[in-house]
Amino acid sequence: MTRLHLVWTILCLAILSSCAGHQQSAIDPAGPQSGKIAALWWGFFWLLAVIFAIVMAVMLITLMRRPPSAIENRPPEQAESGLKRTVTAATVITVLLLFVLLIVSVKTGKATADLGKQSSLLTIEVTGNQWWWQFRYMNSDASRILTTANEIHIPVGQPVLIQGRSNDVIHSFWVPNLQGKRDLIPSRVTTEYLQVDNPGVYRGQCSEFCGLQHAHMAFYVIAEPKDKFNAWMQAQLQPAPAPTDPVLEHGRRVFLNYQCIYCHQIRGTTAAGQNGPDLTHFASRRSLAAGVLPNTIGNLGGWIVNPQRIKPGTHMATIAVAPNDLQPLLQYLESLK
Amino acid sequence: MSATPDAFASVPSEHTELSLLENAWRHRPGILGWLSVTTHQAIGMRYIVTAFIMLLLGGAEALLMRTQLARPNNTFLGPDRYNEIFTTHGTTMMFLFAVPVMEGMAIYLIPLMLGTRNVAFPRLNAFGYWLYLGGCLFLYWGVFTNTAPDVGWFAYPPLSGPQFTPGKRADFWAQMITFTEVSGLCVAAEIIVTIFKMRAPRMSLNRMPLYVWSMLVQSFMVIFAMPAVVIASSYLLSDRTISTHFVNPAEGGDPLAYQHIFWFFGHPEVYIIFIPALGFVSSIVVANARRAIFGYPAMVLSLIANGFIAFGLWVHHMFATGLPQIGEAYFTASSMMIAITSGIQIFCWLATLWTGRVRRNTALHFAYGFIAIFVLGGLTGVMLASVPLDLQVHDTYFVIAHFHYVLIGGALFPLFGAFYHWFPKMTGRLMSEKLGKINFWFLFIGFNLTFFPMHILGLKGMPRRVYTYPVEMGWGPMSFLATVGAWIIAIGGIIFIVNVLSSRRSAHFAAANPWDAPSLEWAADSPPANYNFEHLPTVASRHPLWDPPEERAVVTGLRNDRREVLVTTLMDAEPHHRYVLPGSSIWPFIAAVCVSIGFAGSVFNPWYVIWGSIISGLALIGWFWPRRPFHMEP
Amino acid sequence: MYSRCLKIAFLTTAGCLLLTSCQREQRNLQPAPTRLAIYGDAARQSTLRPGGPVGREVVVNNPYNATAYDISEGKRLFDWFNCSGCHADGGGGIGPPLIKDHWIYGGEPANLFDTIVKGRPNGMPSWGGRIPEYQVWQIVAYVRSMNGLQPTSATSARPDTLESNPHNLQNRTSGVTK
Amino acid sequence: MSELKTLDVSHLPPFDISSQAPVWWGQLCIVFIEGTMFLLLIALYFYTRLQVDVWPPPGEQFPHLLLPSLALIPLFVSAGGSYLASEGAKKNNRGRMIAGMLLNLITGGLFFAMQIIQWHSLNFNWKADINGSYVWAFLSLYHFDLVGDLVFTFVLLVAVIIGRYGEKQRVGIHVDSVVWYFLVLIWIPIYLAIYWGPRIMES
Repeated sequence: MTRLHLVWTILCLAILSSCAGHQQSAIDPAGPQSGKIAALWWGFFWLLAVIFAIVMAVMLITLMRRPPSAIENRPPEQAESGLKRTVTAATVITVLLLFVLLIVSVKTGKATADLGKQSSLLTIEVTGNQWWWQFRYMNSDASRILTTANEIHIPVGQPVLIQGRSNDVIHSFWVPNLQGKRDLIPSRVTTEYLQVDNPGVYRGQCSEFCGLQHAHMAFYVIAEPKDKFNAWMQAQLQPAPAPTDPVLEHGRRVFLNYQCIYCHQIRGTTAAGQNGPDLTHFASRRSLAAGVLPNTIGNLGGWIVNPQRIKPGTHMATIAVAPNDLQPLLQYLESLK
Repeated sequence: MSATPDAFASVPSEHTELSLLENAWRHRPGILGWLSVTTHQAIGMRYIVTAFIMLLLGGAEALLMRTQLARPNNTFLGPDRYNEIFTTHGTTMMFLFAVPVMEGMAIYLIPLMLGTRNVAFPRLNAFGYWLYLGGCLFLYWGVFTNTAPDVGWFAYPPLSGPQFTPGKRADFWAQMITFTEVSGLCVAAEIIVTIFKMRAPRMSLNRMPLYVWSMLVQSFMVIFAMPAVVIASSYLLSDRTISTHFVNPAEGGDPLAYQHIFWFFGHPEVYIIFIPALGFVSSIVVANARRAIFGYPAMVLSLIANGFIAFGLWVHHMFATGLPQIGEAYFTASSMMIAITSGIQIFCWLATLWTGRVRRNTALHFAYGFIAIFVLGGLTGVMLASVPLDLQVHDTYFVIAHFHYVLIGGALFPLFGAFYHWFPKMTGRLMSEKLGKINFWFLFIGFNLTFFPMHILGLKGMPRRVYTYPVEMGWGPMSFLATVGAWIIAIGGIIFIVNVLSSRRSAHFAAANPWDAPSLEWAADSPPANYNFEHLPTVASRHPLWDPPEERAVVTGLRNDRREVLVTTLMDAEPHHRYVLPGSSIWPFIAAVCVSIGFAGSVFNPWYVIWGSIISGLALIGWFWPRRPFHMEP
Repeated sequence: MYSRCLKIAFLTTAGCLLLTSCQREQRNLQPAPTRLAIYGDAARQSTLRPGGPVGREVVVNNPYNATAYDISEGKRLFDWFNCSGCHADGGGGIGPPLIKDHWIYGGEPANLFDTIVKGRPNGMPSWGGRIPEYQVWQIVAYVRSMNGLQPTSATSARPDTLESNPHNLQNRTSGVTK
Repeated sequence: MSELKTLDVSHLPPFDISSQAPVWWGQLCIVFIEGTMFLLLIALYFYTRLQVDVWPPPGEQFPHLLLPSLALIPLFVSAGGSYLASEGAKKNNRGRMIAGMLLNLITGGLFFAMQIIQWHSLNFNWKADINGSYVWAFLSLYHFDLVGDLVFTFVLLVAVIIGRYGEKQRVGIHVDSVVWYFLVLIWIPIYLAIYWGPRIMES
């Protein structure tokens, strides 16, 4: 048996070392909450690893040792008393350890759950749809409410309140590097606090099975300093400018004539569809189709012509765009910075 | 292995007594006879074989999933097919393999271990099996007609509701549960009554083998947990067929109500699968350490405590739904508490092995494999009990690794150990130890290669139930490693089948008690006759076959011309009265067919509930209708 | 002999069970792009017409007939394109009710296709060129399912939305009033 | 072969009509199963009730009280009938068995008839909303059990009347009273939940 455990430990170390990638990893925290949880994880891990090692050692010894004498089927009682003491001691230690783990876990839970009761909290309403994310930056002044999709910017170092809703089935909002997950359930609002300390780009993914394209329902959280965030917010609040270039003008007319207007909205044009993502500042987003493809003109073309090949089952319609209309449309969409 | 003198050699009596007994317990010939069998060995074997076929189907689905996930952006399976396969994999393994195989083993072993000749209600036993078979056929009829469920094995609404799952897919899932839970309740009821009322004389409660205790606790859990899934699957079925609003968020229904009622059943369900495995390990350890179990009262109390606590921790499946913190803290505590009862059992087994003369046969290898894997699974379970950690790893591959460690490690390894331990009793032939050890190592290494990397995949943020994943996430290498491991497990499974098939016909015959084990089933011959014991044994201690021969007594005076067993009192098993069991009967099969027609039809047309209950009522009347001779002479 | 014919009987029943529901659960995720075809004067009220006798009436069936996935897609599109704005959930409001026996412009799939694509007087807009053809067929399949003209095993029992008008006959298949 | 000690049981009776009979314990298991299901359903009914602020949802009045309350009387009398039949079965007194079962059937049937009439007074069906779904779930599940048990008693009554009965049937009659007592007792919490629940919650 010892050969096995040698192999096994080498295997573990090899695998553990390979989790250096920081993409979407729960043990690579970038905020106070995920930091506390990661600390709790390593605490649990090492304590329980020690217990595991002890139990395995005892098990191996029971395998290796030669029984001293041919003990009768029913050993005399007093030989048992030594064992009785060790087993009761082991049980008591288990109970104490579990109690310690319980206290530590509940304390961490309280610390990570409610970050702060400031009044002027940045609130983002997350609405899960079947296979994309709608984000709305809430604001007391209705004209400053920003609706965007599949990507949010957050000021560094400031707590953010996430209000979770869903338009259809149960999804789950989860950015492993920042905080634990919170389900989005139709007919109720779930809340969660989020705070980021190190600026950067963090990927999140839906983690409650929500149908055909549950695998392709990702989003990005971009943490940046306060001033860059405010600049981004101002830019996002502006409607799309009327294009001057004739090709872009042609693209804009194509967008308004085809079926796009039934689902998508571009502020500054007459398109005001609510079923699909808001495309006013589409080109400013890093990804396309909820984190599936990088946002390049080639990917956008492939996505518009045949979305079912990229996300089979998606609710994006398959529209036969005439060849001479396609390029201007792509140019126009990529101009919506 | 010195064969002890045959403990219960037949009391010298004329040849006619034995032939009378064999005649009374003989199965009827032909197809009709095969359908009307009511002896517990035959029905137990049918459960085990059918459940094993379901294991192979579930395993095949697992291989398909692993092949699709072997590398990023794979196109081996589309999303629709993948969702169907992962749901059918989960549903088959949980409802059609795990619970039925544990019940099948119990139906086979409990009467033997209690020193009686059949379960308390033989015809109900047959009815339970036919309904279970109906459930398997019903689900796989759906799978092969593109109507396999595709909403996950716990089918959360509103995704599984009428609006977001078109067609009859979720209905097939919900109705299959109706089949298996009714069959599960039948078996649980008869196991409880058999253990309470039909034990060998003087086998008081503190002399019962630990496997019998584990089946008693499991059966009570089935009695109290299965009604919860009756409600959950009926919620879904009535919402999808007669448009009630149980889980319709718009009309006051609540998806969380479904989650609460499902997991109130869901967590006891996984303990229903796991507790019989504790009984298997206890039997294997006692037989192969050749000494009494250490701390028998502690083991029994921890089994019972395990049964109670299992009903108090279901909300740890729902920590991410934003429940109030106080509730979550309570459920963290109760989820951690259950680690204590499992811990005590592990310590007691280790203490038994520490002081025993350990015989390292394949069954004990699986017991060691169980301890190694289950302890790791239990420790990751303690991690999942803590709310902040669970919020990070819930519904990720970390959870998949955890529950495979506690289900494959906790239930499948002891089950394989039990096969190797009781195969000689069931077939009269010993399995090859060499092939057995190869089989163990393939399963052990394949298992760890498959599921240990999943802990790391989970921590690296890979969610559950994704049919593919992007290249840049870095999940490719470990997913491929898991796929390689999965194929190694498959090879291990094939080796097991080869071992079984080659041993059934081998000349390597087994004595009545090849492992010199203490419990009563080793007093019957291998394989046992339909009536198990020619004279029912009595018990003088917790280890009847280890008692000196002069202390053993047998029961005489039962009539041999009809199927008679002894009913004993509950606490001290003093003989109370004789109980005449029904013989072979075709009516359980007819009743099961009528009930199946009612269940299957009600998925397509709600009126089948009425017609189904009418024909089932008629079949039951036919079953209970009094037949000659009415009066039983003493 | 007896067991052999039992096996044959079992196999035939299993075979036909297999075939019945294969088609109903088909999920066609790769629809053909737009190909707008107009189905003649499907809405003609009588056979009187100028010129000679008319050619054979074009009989077209809906490619998405009786497939559960496409009926549920039709339901989603019925809400997304705001058909419910005028027709409510089938009970009618500004527009005529869609759950009825007598259709003003015919209840056959071709008629409904024409109604949607060409539009009708008194306010029914023409969606031709606006909605791809496969989505029009899905809406046609859903509208017919409201009237029980599709197999019940392919239609959903109820939507997850509030029954807007408690006394309307939302869906003929489950259509008992509130 | 040493002479094995023997324990002779030939003097024991081949049957027993009491709570020691295995079938009696089987009925107890049915009682636990059904009891758990109904109590869980009641718990869910109040869980849903507390989530919603207006109960019952608008457009539905409270179920009437008179008829269901009156129906309780025949239900309790039927329990007496079941007791009579089970005692008769114990003492093999055919007359008392028939009388008990007849009383049970008649009063049980009367209760069921009054309940059916009361169903029409509900102005909502199971499709209306969450309240309708729950009330009809309680009513249909409970009455399905009730009718099932009445049919079982009716078959036993016919068997006893035409004389085709023996010890097994007498055990059947005796243990059936366990399930009937349970059905009578479980109706009380269901009755309170459906008929009185909305009124108490309202005030």
